[in-house]
Amino acid sequence: MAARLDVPRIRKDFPILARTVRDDRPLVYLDSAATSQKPTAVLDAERAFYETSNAAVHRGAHQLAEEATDAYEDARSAIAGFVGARSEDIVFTKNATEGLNLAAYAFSNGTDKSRQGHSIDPRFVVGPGDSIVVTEMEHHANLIPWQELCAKTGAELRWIGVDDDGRLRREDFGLIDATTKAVSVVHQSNILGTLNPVEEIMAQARSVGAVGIVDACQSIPHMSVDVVDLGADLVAWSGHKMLGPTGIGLLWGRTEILEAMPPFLTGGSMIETVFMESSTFAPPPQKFEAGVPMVAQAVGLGAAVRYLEDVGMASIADHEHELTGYALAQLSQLPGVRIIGPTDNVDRGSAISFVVDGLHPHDVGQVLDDRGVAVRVGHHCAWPTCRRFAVPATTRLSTYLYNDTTDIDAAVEGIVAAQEFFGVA
Amino acid sequence: MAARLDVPRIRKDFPILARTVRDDRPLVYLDSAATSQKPTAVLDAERAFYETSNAAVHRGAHQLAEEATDAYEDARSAIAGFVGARSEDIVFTKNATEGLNLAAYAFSNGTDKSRQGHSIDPRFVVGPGDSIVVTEMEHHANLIPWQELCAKTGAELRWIGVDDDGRLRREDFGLIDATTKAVSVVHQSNILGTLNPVEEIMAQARSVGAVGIVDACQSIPHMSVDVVDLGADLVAWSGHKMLGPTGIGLLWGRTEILEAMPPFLTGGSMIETVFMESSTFAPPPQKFEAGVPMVAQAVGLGAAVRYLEDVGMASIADHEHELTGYALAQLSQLPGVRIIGPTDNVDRGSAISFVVDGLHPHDVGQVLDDRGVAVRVGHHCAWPTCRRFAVPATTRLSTYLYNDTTDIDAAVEGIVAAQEFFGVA
Amino acid sequence: MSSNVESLYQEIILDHYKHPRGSGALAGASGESHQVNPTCGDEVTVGVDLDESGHVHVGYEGQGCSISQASASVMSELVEGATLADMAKAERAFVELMHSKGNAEPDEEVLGDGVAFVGVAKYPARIKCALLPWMALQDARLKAGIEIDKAEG
Amino acid sequence: MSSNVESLYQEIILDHYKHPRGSGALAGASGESHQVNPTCGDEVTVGVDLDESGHVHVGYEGQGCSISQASASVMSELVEGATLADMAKAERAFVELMHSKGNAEPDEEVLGDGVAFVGVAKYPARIKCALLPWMALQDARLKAGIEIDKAEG
Ligand SMILES: Cc1ncc(COP(=O)(O)O)c(C=O)c1O
Ligand SMILES: Cc1ncc(COP(=O)(O)O)c(C=O)c1O
Repeated sequence: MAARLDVPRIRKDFPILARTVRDDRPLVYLDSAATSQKPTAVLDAERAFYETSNAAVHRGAHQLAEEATDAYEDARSAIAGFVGARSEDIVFTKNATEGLNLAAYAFSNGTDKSRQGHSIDPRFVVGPGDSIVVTEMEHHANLIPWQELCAKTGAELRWIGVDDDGRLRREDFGLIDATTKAVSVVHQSNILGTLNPVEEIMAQARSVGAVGIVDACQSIPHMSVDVVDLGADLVAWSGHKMLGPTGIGLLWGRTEILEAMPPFLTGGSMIETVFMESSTFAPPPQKFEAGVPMVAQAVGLGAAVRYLEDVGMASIADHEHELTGYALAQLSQLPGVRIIGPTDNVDRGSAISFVVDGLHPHDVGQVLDDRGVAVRVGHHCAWPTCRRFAVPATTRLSTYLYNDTTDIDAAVEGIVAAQEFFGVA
Repeated sequence: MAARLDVPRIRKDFPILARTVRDDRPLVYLDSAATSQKPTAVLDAERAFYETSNAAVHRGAHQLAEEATDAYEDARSAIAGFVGARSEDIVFTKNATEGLNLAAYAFSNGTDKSRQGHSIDPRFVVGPGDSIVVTEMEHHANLIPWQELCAKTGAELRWIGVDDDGRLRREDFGLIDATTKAVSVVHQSNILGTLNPVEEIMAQARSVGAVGIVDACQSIPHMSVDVVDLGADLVAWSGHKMLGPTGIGLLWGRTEILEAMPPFLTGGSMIETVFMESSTFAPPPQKFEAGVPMVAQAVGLGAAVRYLEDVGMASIADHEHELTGYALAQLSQLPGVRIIGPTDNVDRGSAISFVVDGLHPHDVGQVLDDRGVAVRVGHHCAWPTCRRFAVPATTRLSTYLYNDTTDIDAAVEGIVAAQEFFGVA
Repeated sequence: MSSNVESLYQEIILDHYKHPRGSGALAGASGESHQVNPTCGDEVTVGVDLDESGHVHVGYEGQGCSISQASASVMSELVEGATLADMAKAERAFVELMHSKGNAEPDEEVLGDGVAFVGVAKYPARIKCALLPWMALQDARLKAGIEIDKAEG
Repeated sequence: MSSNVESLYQEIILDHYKHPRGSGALAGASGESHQVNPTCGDEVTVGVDLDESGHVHVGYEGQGCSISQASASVMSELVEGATLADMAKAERAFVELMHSKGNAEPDEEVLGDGVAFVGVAKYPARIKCALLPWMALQDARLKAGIEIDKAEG
């Protein structure tokens, strides 16, 4: 058992948590699955960068440019270390969505170029008769890019279904077959909280020669993840959900895959030589980082990773596991409340979705907001998952290292108050 | 004549300009064409956002989410106002490179989808026999995306040449003809400093029914630009070159074009309805802003735009015009120094490239750096332009509102010192 | 409950939510529109028709939060059987009310129970909910070729 | 000029830059490699060959800054006519020197005039310049099937 978190001390590092909302209610922030709050260490690191070393990276020969490049690359190393990767295999993106699109565009670009006679790794050439496999619990960011790929190439989109408990239907794993070119699966669902057996799915992808992709947006911020161990070819996640600034995300790739993939965004800094007629490209990760990058944001994210490491990912995971158990127990006791997603505290993260009989999630969220409790309501960018459970939307609580049981209590009291107010108690 | 700038007062707003480099030399920053420095007002705005209102935008129903959404959309309005546009026509990107790629991908995505039988605006369908026109002075960001489009579709890439004075060859404007689907041109060259007659070129694009695109990275930060008046369909530029944070850029589009274009990055926040099989998309600008956006960076850029407006763009343009005249005069007097680009101070911006007989630009830059003068050396992401002038690279000075003639003097002294040191004086 | 949330959920709104007036599809509608709020998935379908005597008829079906459902009910009450001119007035007044940031003094003559929505205008995320049925009405009547401007001339 | 820049541009480096040793393409090279520094456009082509007696021969052509050109000249001086083992030693020592951040005490026995590059290692942007010809050599000898590891065994 890792060391227990000192939540009151941690909260002091997050200035926003001291503010009040609505009629002077203390803020209870239970929306970290959407985006996390930022500790002072992250804000200080960004500011210090701008005030001392700001310059374009990888381009200038002056001292500021050297310092900026070092700061940027040091951040890359820190992040690589955090997920057990080599620096060279970490690509900075603007968010996780860009990383997942980068993956999907490798196939459409590869297909287009191959059609025009360019030599392309056949793994990235798709067409009618080929299939792409996702799940029914994907965030839109890991669904629509693949729908678009299929719309552009004639490949077929397949998905692994979700059972009533919010778990993937293992009997659907067989959808991954010889026709499959890509398998892209969420590690931990942002709506159901389910932690999926991605190692198993990635092994199956490998066995049929498909490229395996994991959306780790909701896992990497909350538990210790070794990206290499997942057995995937590519792993995408966001910086802003792990205490980092907005405007930065990450894509990890196996060296060999990053080398084989065609580039995505093209322009400055990703080239080797350029003629008017044609160009050649730098090795990864530069190949995928066109233009002036998110330098200050990378520096901020580097500080975030150091902060998380200081607190300890094992401690954070234990803390959130306990909180999740507490929240599940409290919510189960409320009459009229139904959890959408796993109700047992096994292989699940801290995002808990629920519906209240007779109440629309928007109205639940509104009453909570009025009491200072910030939760998210809606389809959580996983609309098909809502349809699967025949609910138009859900209310979702999600925690992080700065939450404790008093936050859960505040939410539970708010739900009861909403039931009373709307007369459905 | 607009009010003169009070440069010493302005410099106080930029903390980094007070630092020293190398052996305690005061920093002389002449690399703003790569990226600009940031005033305290911008850093404060970003920090205040994180400390009080940070939340995911356009999604939550709680107070922080409302505040964050307001801050994000207020920034969009401020930026729109700055360039004479409607808010709805401004898309946030991570940098200018993303905006230019977004434009180029509209054509490859459109072509792919149309091939699969989807209904696509014919302006975005290209193939063999069609042409794309750029110039020989493009930044790689406005060249390689179009090379890639041609490689994917079989269209032909054409370019307007550059004459010995660093001006576009007007006789090449005729390359824009009935086969042309897109014309993408830099407003002001980042390597030569040339200000191009984009209105004329865009009019020609319009006359043949081609989509007209302008790369305004080097113009919008330095002069008052009304994007609508350029007569283009799309205009891309960066935030980090106009006092804003890293990690943010802009794309303006005519309403009708943004509506007609297929989406680029897909995922959360850019949708209307989503089913497993297929999705429909939100109207612009949301259609082009998938995922959690660069919220704090947008807020910072909003503050940058307000800062620039307070100083006054006309005053900034006048100031830089004067400085450019001074620098051109000083450099012309140096024996062995040859300016690459227009030597007359007409229709040109403040970026000045030059080569020194017998000295490699890297060595010039090194000696300048040693004296605290930060300039850029290399091909400035415009390698074909270097080839056009038969130079492997150049040294480039570029100014902004915080520079004055003493900065130019420091650079000139450095060049002379380099000539002496290497014995080529 | 704070006064804020009570001003949002006025009794009239809750009453319309629990006892929706005039709900159900309109048989033989000459224009129909389905609108969704992409943020939360609220949906409403509005059908509209103009009879020979120049009166408007509406029907609606949908699912969503109290605000969007109550708004549909109020809309139906205001528009069903109204003249074109009265519908136009109500539509304009409601849209204006929603953009008032909560500082308007709505006219009960024109908006009837719609005046109760004044508190909604303080909550940006809920304005969309309240406007959803009205957007559907607007779209449906355009499809039916019913133009307001002519009606008022 | 500050002592920094003087330690970067030591006399020996400037001398090699102005009077390059052994420049020119190698006729009949069994491996050749063209390398560019994408940041600044410096270019160098190195050709390599191994004669029957086990000695290495190199030629080079290129354009670029003083550091990359002087480095090519020094490389040629060290490698031309050397045994495989000596070339391997020089290559390793030079690469190591460049990663030393300027704190190494290079061995003149192995590196000859190459020791003058110690100051370059303090300037990240120039390390690439100094390594460019060595990268080309490495690539060229791999293409020629000349492997260092065997040489040393
Ligand atoms: C599971 C999952 N995937 C993808 C995303 C998209 O991440 P981003 O907004 O950083 O692009 C999110 C969060 O919004 C998420 O929770
Ligand atoms: C003319 C021009 N175009 C495009 C770019 C690329 O901009 P960004 O780095 O913001 O993508 C730059 C600057 O690097 C530029 O100067």
